[in-house]
Amino acid sequence: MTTLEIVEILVRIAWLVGAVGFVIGLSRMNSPATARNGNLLSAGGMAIAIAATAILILVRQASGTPVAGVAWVIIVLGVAVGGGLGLYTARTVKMTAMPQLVSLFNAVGGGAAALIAIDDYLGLAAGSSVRIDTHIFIVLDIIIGSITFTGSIIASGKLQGLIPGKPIYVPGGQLVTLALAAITVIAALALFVSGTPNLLLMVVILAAALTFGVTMTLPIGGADMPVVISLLNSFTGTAVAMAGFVINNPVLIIAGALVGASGAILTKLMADAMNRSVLNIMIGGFGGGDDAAGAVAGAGGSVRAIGPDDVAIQLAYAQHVIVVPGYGLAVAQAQHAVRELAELLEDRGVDVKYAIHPVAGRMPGHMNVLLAEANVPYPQLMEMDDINPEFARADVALVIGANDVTNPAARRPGSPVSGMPILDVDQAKSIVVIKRSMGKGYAGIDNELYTNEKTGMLFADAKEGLASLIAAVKAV
Amino acid sequence: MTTLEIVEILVRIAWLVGAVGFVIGLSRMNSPATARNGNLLSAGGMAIAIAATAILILVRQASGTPVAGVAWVIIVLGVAVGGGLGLYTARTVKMTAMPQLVSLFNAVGGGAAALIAIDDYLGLAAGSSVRIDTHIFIVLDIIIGSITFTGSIIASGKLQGLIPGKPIYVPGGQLVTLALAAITVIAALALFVSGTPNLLLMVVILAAALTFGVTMTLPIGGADMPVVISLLNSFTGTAVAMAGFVINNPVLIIAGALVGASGAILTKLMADAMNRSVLNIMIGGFGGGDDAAGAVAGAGGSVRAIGPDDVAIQLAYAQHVIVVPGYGLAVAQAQHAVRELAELLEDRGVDVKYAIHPVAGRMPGHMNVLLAEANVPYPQLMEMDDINPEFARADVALVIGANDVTNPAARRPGSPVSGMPILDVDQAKSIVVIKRSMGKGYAGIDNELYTNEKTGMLFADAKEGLASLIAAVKAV
Amino acid sequence: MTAAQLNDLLTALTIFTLAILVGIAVISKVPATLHTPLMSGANSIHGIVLVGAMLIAAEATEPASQLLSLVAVAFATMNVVGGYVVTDRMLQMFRKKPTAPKPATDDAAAAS
Amino acid sequence: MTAAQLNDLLTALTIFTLAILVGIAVISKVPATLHTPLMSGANSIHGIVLVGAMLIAAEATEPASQLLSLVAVAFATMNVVGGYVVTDRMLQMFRKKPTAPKPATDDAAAAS
Ligand SMILES: NC(=O)c1ccc[n+]([C@@H]2O[C@H](COP(=O)([O-])OP(=O)(O)OC[C@H]3O[C@@H](n4cnc5c(N)ncnc54)[C@H](OP(=O)(O)O)[C@@H]3O)[C@@H](O)[C@H]2O)c1
Ligand SMILES: NC(=O)c1ccc[n+]([C@@H]2O[C@H](COP(=O)([O-])OP(=O)(O)OC[C@H]3O[C@@H](n4cnc5c(N)ncnc54)[C@H](OP(=O)(O)O)[C@@H]3O)[C@@H](O)[C@H]2O)c1
Repeated sequence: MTTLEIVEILVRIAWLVGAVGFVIGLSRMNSPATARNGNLLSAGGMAIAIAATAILILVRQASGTPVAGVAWVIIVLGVAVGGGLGLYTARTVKMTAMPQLVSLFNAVGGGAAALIAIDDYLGLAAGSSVRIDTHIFIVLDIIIGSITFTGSIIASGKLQGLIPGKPIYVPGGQLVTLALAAITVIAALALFVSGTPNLLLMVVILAAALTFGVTMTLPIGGADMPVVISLLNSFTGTAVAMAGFVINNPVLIIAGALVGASGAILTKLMADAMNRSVLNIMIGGFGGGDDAAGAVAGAGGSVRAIGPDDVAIQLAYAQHVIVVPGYGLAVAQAQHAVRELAELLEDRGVDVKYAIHPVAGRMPGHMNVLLAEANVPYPQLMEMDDINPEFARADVALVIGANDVTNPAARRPGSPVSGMPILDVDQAKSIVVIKRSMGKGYAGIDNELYTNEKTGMLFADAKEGLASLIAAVKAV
Repeated sequence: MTTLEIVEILVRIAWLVGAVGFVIGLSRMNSPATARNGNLLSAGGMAIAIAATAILILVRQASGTPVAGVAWVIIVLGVAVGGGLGLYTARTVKMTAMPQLVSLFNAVGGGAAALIAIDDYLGLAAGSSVRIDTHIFIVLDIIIGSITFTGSIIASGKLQGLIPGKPIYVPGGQLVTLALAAITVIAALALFVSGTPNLLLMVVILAAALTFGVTMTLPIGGADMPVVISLLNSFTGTAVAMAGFVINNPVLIIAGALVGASGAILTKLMADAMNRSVLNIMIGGFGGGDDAAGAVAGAGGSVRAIGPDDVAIQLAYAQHVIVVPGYGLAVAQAQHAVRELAELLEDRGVDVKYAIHPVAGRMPGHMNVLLAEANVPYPQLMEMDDINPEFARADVALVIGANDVTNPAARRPGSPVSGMPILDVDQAKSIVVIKRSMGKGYAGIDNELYTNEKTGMLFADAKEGLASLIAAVKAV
Repeated sequence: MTAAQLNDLLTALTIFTLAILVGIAVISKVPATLHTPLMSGANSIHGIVLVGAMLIAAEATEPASQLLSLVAVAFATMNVVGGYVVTDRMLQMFRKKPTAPKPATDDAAAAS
Repeated sequence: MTAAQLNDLLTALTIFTLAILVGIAVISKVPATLHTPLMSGANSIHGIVLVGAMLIAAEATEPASQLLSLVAVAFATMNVVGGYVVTDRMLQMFRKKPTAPKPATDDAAAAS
């Protein structure tokens, strides 16, 4: 065997090793304890795969396989620019802006996959006959890649606020979207049938797909964007796999399929967590106006229901937790349960405090009395004015059966609670509310805190909810 | 393309479909709700794969590829005999004997894998040169397959009681085992180096591997057999994958690797459940002679026999009763009787729970299966970790045909059960044990629980003992 | 060993590796109650070796390999049929229990 | 399309299928808190497209495809580098907290 042949083999092995790294890394990202290490593992696999590719190209040059002289210029330049941009943005972005950045990275990934197919297609001699499967893979790669490219950019823009988050309806947008889909499919079929390269048709497909990505994403409300991004992420994986088929490269196929599948599963999990269905969200995207309407209602944004296990994880890995007890805690007689939970968390090194609003409950000092009865250590009970500055530092604010005393509407005139000093719960990094329903409080008004995107609603009776939390935290 | 070529393609697709069926089926077997359906799914995949193979052979014959005339006789005869045996034994085996039957099926599976490699090896023209990788796969297939074959038979025999369950030590057995391993390796290396077929060396390898399977398994205590069987099951998977490499068949490679890997994981889970380490078990197999020693510990002390009426009084006026079922309950088929007694007591306001030890009985989940069969309400079945704290509050612990899983000796080192987590029966205020005699349990050691002064022994067959108890309780 | 052969081998090894990853990932934390059925289920799957046995039987011309393949087919079939049947029997026990004990359950249990 | 070509295609599809199965099996029930990091992690993985981009760049002779491959390489690298870095930043949040909140932790949090 020639050196080149040997190297080709070794490189394939290195690619396989990289792929295994991706799988193990991804599986370790399922639980908080191992997640970070998993990401590093996956990065290691990536490094191996890329290094091996560079070596492969070098050896090919050495063994005289014609390699364009500018190749290295292109690669080095591209890596420098792309890497620089990626590193800078990733380093400097604000925590709250990370999702839209991920969406951008996803866009360029999809774009790259599409470009590979385009380049390959340009390489086909005009008039030559193209194998049907080659044609299919190229077209799929271009379509999916393009949709992801524009779709992800729109999604990112919506989250960033550059594009209004609320659903945008182009007049007859729904028809446009469907028309585009039709065009794409027809053009694709025409290509397959002809069986020869046809630039014009390909341009049509490209243009249609790019536009489709826009019209598909625009009408979807900002609250649903995380799910959309996850879906597009899964798309990119598929596009990359297609690119793997096009240039017949196993590692692209494996890694692409891996992301395509796991991304799809993840998308479903996300949608479930927001108790929405993926189809629902996308169909909504195709003009289900009522859906979007609902999202806007209740002072914008939809309510996110959350399960005990998720809350348990948040609490267990938090540094500062502030418990906000309200009337609901009293009715449910959950004061002992809440103390038990707090002790559990403290054993894990979490710092727990109670925010006591003067008029929480139904009588002055209701909460102090209640919690004292449950032997909550006094130093942990903080009066409103003392605790309010601390919410900004709190990882989780756990609101239990409190409503009016947390209602930001009080800061604005014109509401029944206006002017009432409130606990600045909405300052916390993350908010969890335990109550039985969206039922109103004493003042009988909606509470926009519950529709804050930082808020997760754990719908349960205070006592039962806390019981499940205690169990879940023990299980963490 | 010729018909044959097309069919070959279609068959490969069918095989892939079958493999997917295995994966989905296996994943559905992770939870009780979907398990049965998962098994059927997997069986469906198997049916598809086999049917496709039959068709392939037919078409090959049709298109004149030389196929031995007797081929179909062999296949039909083999399927008839093997299928008949499998169906009959699987249908008629007693539930408690299932593990050893599974072990038998595993043995023949491994045997078949080895036979494929042997047949292939016989096919190699003498003096011809054999590619190193071919040689490696053939040898690995033969070695692993043979070890599984004999090893599984021994394991089955031990569980069936045909071979004494307790560790058997051949004089210098450890040395023999190591010698065999050495021989196998050396012979294998010799083969690889020579690079030509060598029947003699292959026979040596075969014989050594077969014997190794025996000497490896004999010294392992019967209590560890489920783990050993699971390990050998994973071996068979690997052997089948090797066979796939030998005859270059993808579905064998995929399914084999699938079982090899999942089997390994499962083995670890099982060992954890009996808190043993797999290595520990196998090394123990390599001459952990001290095992039997600690058995004597804690013997002696006087035994207090007790009559049904006294027990009935205790139970009838108790507040909390914990029933501890064991292997004896299973042999006596007393599950219905125990439920009847429990219901009787509950009518009298006694709170009855069942303490389920993960390895009580002779197969994991044995007790759950048994009591579920008797329709004991699920909520009353408590896993070991949940119930252990409650023994201290129990007025009476009623031990029925359980021994090792209650043996306090497990808390001390130096006994065969050392380190096995046990039910803290000795914490109960009063203890009643129903068993026929002072006979030993699986681990073959005395149980100091029986000589505890809190303990009363009701010597009877589990079923009869319970019957008399029921009568007595009614009479109270 | 030519580069082409090596490449084919590598492809086979890739498939092997991926199948192993599937096998690892597919077993999540199973309740101890399901260990035996799961083991038995996996055990039936490697009965796929029957496919191999059939294929060598189809090629068997020598009496020797005819005998070998006969045994192989019989063994493999026993693995397949017995394996699936016994697994199914085990799993019957896990049927969701009706809140009120249905006689059906008892019958099934007795039958098994 | 010859049988040989079809066989190669089928092999590729087999690998594709197995990889999909791995992808499905590898995601167990993840706590919602990890959804975003996990998405971001998967997002970095498809940056593997960089390998493809490099390979076409190495073949690029036409100005057109030189331009295309330059953009492709830049895009892919951005996906890889940015993806892993941002994911790591997200995951710093999940570092097991010291029993006594160390200022170090706060700094890290602040820094990120
Ligand atoms: N402290 C005083 O001296 C005093 C006296 C009179 C009036 N007030 C007024 O009372 C209010 C006190 O504010 P607050 O936030 O403490 O209470 P709140 O605003 O009255 O809201 C209590 C919330 O708890 C939930 N809840 C009720 N039962 C529950 C249960 N068993 N488990 C879980 N959640 C339950 C209810 O929502 P769901 O139905 O959805 O569960 C309700 O929205 C203020 O408006 C204050 O002006 C106070
Ligand atoms: N679950 C698994 O996966 C598994 C698998 C293999 C081995 N094992 C091992 O099996 C053991 C299980 O412990 P165990 O306590 O359940 O059972 P055990 O330790 O084997 O003890 C069973 C006891 O039941 C009594 N017995 C037998 N027939 C009886 C009858 N008809 N009526 C009443 N009593 C009868 C016997 O004493 P008499 O003869 O005096 O009546 C014997 O001492 C453990 O050592 C475990 O490691 C478990």
